[in-house]
Amino acid sequence: MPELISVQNLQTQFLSDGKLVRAVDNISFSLQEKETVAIVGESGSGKSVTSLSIMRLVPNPPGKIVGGQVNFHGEDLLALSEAKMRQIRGNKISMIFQEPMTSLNPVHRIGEQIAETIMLHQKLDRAAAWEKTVALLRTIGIPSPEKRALDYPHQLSGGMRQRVMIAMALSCHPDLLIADEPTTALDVTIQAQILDLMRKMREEFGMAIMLITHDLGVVAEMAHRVLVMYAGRIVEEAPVQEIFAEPLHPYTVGLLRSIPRLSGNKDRLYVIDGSVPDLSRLPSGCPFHPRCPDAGPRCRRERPELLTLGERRRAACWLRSGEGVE
Amino acid sequence: MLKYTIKRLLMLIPVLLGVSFFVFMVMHLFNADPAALMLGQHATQAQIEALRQQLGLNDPIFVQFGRFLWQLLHGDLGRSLMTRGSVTEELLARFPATIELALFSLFIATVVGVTAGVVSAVKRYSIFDYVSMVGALLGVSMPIFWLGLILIIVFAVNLHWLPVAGRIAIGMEPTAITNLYLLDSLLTGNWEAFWSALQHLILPGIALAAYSMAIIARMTRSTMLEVIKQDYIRTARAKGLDEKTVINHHALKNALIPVVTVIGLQLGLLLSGAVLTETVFSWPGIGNYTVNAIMASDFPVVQGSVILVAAVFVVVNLLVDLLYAYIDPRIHYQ
Amino acid sequence: GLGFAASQKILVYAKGADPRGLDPAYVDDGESGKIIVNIYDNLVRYKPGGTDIQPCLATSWTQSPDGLVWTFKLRKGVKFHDGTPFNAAAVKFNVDRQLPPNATDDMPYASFTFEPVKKVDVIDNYTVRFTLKHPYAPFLANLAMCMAAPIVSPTAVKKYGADYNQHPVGTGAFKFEKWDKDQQIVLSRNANYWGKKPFADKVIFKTTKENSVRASEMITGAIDMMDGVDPNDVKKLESSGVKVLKKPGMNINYMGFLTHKKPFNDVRVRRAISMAINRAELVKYLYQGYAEVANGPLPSFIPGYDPKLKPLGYNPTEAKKLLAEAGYKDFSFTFITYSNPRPYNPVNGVKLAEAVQAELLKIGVKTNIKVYPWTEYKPVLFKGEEGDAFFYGWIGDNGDADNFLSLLDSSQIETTLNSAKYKNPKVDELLRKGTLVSNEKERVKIYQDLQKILVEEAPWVFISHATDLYAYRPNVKGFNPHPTGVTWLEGTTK
Amino acid sequence: MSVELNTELKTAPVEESSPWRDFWKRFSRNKVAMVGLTILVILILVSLFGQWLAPYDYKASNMPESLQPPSAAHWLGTDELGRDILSRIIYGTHISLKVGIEAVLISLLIGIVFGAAAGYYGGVVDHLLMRLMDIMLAFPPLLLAITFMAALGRGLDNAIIAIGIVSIPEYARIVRGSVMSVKENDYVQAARAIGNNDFQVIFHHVIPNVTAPIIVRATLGFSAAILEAAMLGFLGLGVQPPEAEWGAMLGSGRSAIFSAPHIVTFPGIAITVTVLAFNLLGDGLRDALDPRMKQ
Amino acid sequence: MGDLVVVENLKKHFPVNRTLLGKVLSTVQAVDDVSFTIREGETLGLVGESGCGKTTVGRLVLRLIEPTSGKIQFAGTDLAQVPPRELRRLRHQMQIIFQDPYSSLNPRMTVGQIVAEPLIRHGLARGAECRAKVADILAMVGLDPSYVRRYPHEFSGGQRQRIGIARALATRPRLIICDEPVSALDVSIQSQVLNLLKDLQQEFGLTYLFIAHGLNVVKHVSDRVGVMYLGKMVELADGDELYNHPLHPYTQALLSAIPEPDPTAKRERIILTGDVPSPINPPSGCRFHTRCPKVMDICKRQEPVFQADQSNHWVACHLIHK
Ligand SMILES: Nc1ncnc2c1ncn2[C@@H]1O[C@H](COP(=O)(O)OP(=O)(O)OP(=O)(O)O)[C@@H](O)[C@H]1O
Ligand SMILES: Nc1ncnc2c1ncn2[C@@H]1O[C@H](COP(=O)(O)OP(=O)(O)OP(=O)(O)O)[C@@H](O)[C@H]1O
Ligand SMILES: [Mg+2]
Ligand SMILES: [Mg+2]
Ligand code: NI
Repeated sequence: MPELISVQNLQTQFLSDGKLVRAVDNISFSLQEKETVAIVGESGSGKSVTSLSIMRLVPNPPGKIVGGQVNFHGEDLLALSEAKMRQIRGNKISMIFQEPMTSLNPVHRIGEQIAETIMLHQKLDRAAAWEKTVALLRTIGIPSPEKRALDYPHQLSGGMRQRVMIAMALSCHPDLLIADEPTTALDVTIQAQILDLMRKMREEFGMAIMLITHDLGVVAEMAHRVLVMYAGRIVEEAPVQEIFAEPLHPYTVGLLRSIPRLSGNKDRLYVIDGSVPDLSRLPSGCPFHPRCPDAGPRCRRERPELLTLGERRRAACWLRSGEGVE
Repeated sequence: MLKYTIKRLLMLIPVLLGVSFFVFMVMHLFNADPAALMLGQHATQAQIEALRQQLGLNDPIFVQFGRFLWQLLHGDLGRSLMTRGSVTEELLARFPATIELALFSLFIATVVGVTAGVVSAVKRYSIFDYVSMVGALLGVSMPIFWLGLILIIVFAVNLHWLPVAGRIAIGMEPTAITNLYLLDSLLTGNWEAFWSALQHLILPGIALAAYSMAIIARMTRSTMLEVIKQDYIRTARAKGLDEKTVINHHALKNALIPVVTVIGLQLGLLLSGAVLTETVFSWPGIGNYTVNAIMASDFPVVQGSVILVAAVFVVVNLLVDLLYAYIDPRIHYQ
Repeated sequence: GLGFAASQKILVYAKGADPRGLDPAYVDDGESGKIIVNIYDNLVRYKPGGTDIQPCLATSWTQSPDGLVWTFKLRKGVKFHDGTPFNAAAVKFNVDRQLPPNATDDMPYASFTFEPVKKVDVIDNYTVRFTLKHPYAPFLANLAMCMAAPIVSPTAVKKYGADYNQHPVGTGAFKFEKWDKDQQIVLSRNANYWGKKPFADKVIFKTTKENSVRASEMITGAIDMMDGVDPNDVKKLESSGVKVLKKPGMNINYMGFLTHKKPFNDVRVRRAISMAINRAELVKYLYQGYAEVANGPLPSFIPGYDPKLKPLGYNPTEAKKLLAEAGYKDFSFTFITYSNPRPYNPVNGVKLAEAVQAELLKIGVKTNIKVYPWTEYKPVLFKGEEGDAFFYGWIGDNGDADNFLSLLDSSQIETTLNSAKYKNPKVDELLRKGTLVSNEKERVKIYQDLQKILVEEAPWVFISHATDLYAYRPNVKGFNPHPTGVTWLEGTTK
Repeated sequence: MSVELNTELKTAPVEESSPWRDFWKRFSRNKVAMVGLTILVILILVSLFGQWLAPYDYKASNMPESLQPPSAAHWLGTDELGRDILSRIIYGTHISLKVGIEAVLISLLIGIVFGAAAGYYGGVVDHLLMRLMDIMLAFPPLLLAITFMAALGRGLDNAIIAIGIVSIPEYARIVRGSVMSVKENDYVQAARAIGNNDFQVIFHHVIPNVTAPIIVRATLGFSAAILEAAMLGFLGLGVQPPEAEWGAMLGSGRSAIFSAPHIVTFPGIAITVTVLAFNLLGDGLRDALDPRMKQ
Repeated sequence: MGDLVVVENLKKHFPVNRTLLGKVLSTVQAVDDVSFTIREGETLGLVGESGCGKTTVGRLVLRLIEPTSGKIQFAGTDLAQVPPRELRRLRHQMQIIFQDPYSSLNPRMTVGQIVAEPLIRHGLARGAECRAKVADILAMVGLDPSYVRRYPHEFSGGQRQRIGIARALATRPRLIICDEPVSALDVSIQSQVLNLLKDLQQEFGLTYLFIAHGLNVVKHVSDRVGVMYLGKMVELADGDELYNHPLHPYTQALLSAIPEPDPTAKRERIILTGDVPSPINPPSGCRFHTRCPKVMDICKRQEPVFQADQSNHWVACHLIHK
């Protein structure tokens, strides 16, 4: 499958409270057309900032993209003019956010908010855009969409709002959909509805999805490939089956073992000691070393690169480098 | 919405009743004897006592309050001790001047305040931001009356750009319809009067607006900054909308919701600030009138004007709440 | 109206406050008087610049030898502004409504002006007869006052009832047109005026409260003339090409002693304090020269004034000696004063008190100041319990010496007028004589004697007579304010 | 015991700190607020040591020297009675700060009690108290203060009481709102769960957590009170002469605005600077106390 | 072991809409007729979707809020009846740990003060003894005792949750209500806290009411699990029994909706349609009937009874109790 987007050496920093935070620290990855890639990692590991950097929506100040390239259809998005970039946003690449409660503008009708995007990118007049909006709402399973289009966000439930967000994101048939924790705020049964809808839409529209989450269950269910982030970096990358079967990075290993499973026994859970490090005060060497059970002197000294291991796998760990940790 | 409106209107009754009671009681703590005031310097004690009896000042206080309420219900606020005129009429004669000044100031304060606030927020940390926020700080720090005097000296006396005082040039009064000169002159197409009225409004308008303008600018700036951080603004940007649409269409309306409340409250402040502005600029409104009445211990007038202003304030805030409900669809009134 | 035509001749007179009303029976303030004199005529009128009497609506009058019956011949063919004729019945109506039983309590000047009147009779259409209860010398002067005495249209009074105060109808040179509250009162020319036809088509009395703001309007040319010029603004006005008129005012600015109680029941103490105050300096600095040092209660132009009267001069040493004599060492007392400016004291009562306080400190007398707003001040004074001395003043009503001097009549202790609670049978006697005697020379003599006693007895410290300050544009001619504080504007041109 | 200590112990920050120290750190970074604070400290010093600082007696009049423009002898000139304006302004500092502090204290104390009661108990208590506050809020503050003054009589103390009473509703509302939101915090539930009674909950757990908005409102309240006192002074309702209050100086000096503009200029500047300082401080406090500024 | 907590027909209705005169127009039926028991030393898990009343149940059990009706027996005492003073004395036997580690600690108090407060309130220790006890407790939850002078905001979420646990443990309670104690924590921290809770239970024989919406977490810690829907308990059984043989259609849907972190697992998913209805006007009959894939006529009319079978598997469904 041809490559749709490729991120190279992306670096995004924040200046927060006088301290420099390397929220995204030199990461590279790519997505194929129609492929779903999940990005997992703990809170604050840089997942959202990565996606915002691709959209060039990093709030500035305090944030700034300081390096790298994002190649999309042969163009570097980071080098485009703001006007050109606007033509891509919401059109070729769209985005859904975590909080369906706050991501819709409370003072505009949901129909207007969807139609706005359509009018903007497809140059349709109001009536036509409205018609399309209603059709879209119907596709995502909103009952009596003609009436619902006139509702304000607060009149909808969380699940419905997230559907509206999806409809909005899909309204221009994007090539890439970035979903930043699209179900975290929802109840389990509603989450199942939304994931189901996303799968259907993926089939219908055939776009690539960059799915950000920290729920490994969602990953297992949705993704083709997985990127694991830790402290602003990608520490592991693998096809979904393989990562669950045989994680390479000790962080991934710990993560997988520390979640209680329905099918699991009731023994003590595996524990990754310590907590996520403060990005403005990263430990030397491998940022994971203070929590890593296998860390050696080298881990404390040197930062491991993301190494390609096997056909479709990468990991950043001295243990896997063949060089050892001593 | 209609039901809510009616409910709110009904809620006005106890508040207004409370307001009247409050003012009435406060006024009765007055040191001065209204009868003695009415009679002037040649009066004897017997005459004063006779008048007290006649005015019902020797009745129990609740009887007096009942009588006062009864008259109030008929729109009668009693008679001025100084002029013997009906307080209702005297107040109504001056009310348009005050309203015109307050509305004009509110207009300046809102337009300038909101614009400055929005631009400051959007261009945060720019020169404009600093200048307007320093201006805003000065605005809330300067005493109105001092600002008024300085404006007169600079713009009227020294530069001769604007008239010193009064509502309109002598003899230019437009045909009375609403007694708001700006409006009346517009309605009658009397441009000369319009221009004159406008010129007369500028200095007192600015002096009065300074404080509110500053508050509104700061409020707008901070809510705007808050709104800009919201997720839905990020959503709007993610749709590919240009910055102007994002600000004007998506941010502004949300930012204005709290600002509207502040603007409503400002009208109250403007009405009370008018007391001093009117004094300084000899503006023939109720503020000036009230101050004179206070100096003269003309308590029916003080009582009447305080009740009038409070009533206006309460009603304006009701309107603001309704407007609030109108622009913010989240407020869902059954 | 759609503004005034450009060809119209308009005079704009700015003053500090709206009148209380325009019915002469119901007002007692100077602001009302200024407008009233231009709308109404009285039976008699003051001559320009003084308090001599000249005919007005009455063309002539006679007085019975016992001084009890006054007969006035009225001017013929005069009409009120509402078209009704002026005649004897109108005069009778005017007086009757201010006599018992018609008079109401809130007619402030009714009893003062018409107290001696027993009845009024219409002799014929143009002859009217007043019968007095006792002879009363100032009677004629009172009829020229701008309070109570101006003749109103009976028809209009009946028509408007309580609202007549806002709808005045007289026979004067100007007709009332409209009153925009606290803004302006517009009068227009009475084309049928019986006297000299007025020059201006309109006269506008504009209300501008703040002295300095009013002066600013004068400077910018927004108004033609103004009163109540603040001494501070005189230089600025003059340097801006505005003419400033300085007229001796018909007033007295004084500090009174509460003579009915210690320490000021002792004349020595009163004299000592009087001598400790350098009044010349007060006039020079506090009033910036816009006042005259008073030698007694009367302003110089009032008949009865004694140019030879010697006041108690500034003499701190003598003052100290007197105090020691009276046994007041480490003396301290309390002043009460008012918080606002008054016509006789254009700075305010507080500043005057503070200045006097500083003066007294020089002879080692410590004082406290208690301040009251004007309206609360009078009742406090009346009670006579607060403080030991007080600041006060008087604005003459009718230009008669009695109007000033009766403030020390012991019979006026009952009213608020004799606030010093001064009681001296000799003074009372002379005052009574003064009102009964109608011979001018004799009266003057009585009053001069009286003033000598007052200076010696020092119930008051006679501080100053404030100069009335007016300003007008240089193109205004014939602006001639009267000592009583009013200005007839029919002769004023521009 | 079988629970192992975690390595996080070792990575956690070690330096001792407290909310106040943090607050001071944030606050002291804010230069503008520091300017405000510095001015205030100076003003407080002036008000405490004014007697020794003032070159002249603030009430000693010297008629022949009246209305002099600023000069070497009188840096800010003299007023109509020849009193030194600088000395009067210095003396007035004391009064203005007194007005600010006392008025704020009055409204603060009553406002906190009302607000805490209404917010914590809700229901009828809330309803009654807040309707009373609504009624007071219906009056524009200055007008209400003037009305009180008309009734209470003039004078500084009455002015302070009037100004204090007038802003009670605002404090009550702020406290009520904060109490209602703090009340929702789990730690308040926790406090009850461990056996605190209402009084202990309110005073140990609720009130200490609503101080931030109260402090901010209080600093702004100082400035509002000073301005209101100045307005009352201007109208002649404030202090009794010969006391020197800035608003009253402005009010009585305005007649000399042409001949001696300095006698209104300087008190005006004094008011503006003081109010400005409080506002700067209030803004700084608001930023420094804003929980969102914490990490 | 006996029952430490017995809850019978517990109801809590919050008034939400009043007229001007204070008459209640509508209520949220947050908890409606719920009965269950918690045995001494066991963990009872409580699951259900947002707003179904879990927290309310937890607070009712501690009587932090007043029940509308029903009985709450704690160690033989009916908590719904005891006077406030006595209730406060009972409180050291029952504690609560909250979901949000940020809002559950008073930001103005140091860790030491927070942990010491319950000891002092109940007169269990003072002075040096108290300080020593606090240090002990902190050590017990894995915090360095030198932290006593620090303020909550200086700690990470996981550490703060431990402080909350320490506070709950201070009086050595018998019962701890855990209201979603790990929902706000990162995955890797979650396991630390879960293990800690487990260890403490073993060591002190604690009884937990463990509230959560993550079904896998609940399963992991609980002996028995109750499922709530819209203010009602719909199913209650032994953990394994419930997860292996869910009887109620809602439980079935809920379990199937959990994304299992295993890409190879293939399960039949039951996707419910629609949203959870409002508890202000809950549906008639069985509250789940609006979304139930197996809805029958009777479900709309008649409320199913909450009943147990032989193996103590409680369920409220017309499908089961014909
Ligand atoms: N606006 C901002 N200002 C300052 N720092 C920021 C900002 N946005 C993000 N960061 C920092 O960047 C880092 C990465 O944040 P990011 O939002 O990408 O994390 P995440 O992986 O999406 O976490 P979560 O799962 O909580 O959403 C964090 O340490 C955060 O503190
Ligand atoms: N004080 C209250 N006043 C009114 N309604 C309330 C109150 N507390 C809770 N409710 C309502 O009661 C219902 C149950 O709330 P509860 O907090 O017990 O749910 P929950 O199951 O804990 O939800 P979550 O998973 O979101 O924490 C909800 O609809 C809630 O809105
Ligand atoms: Mg994120
Ligand atoms: Mg809950
Ligand atoms: Ni152990």
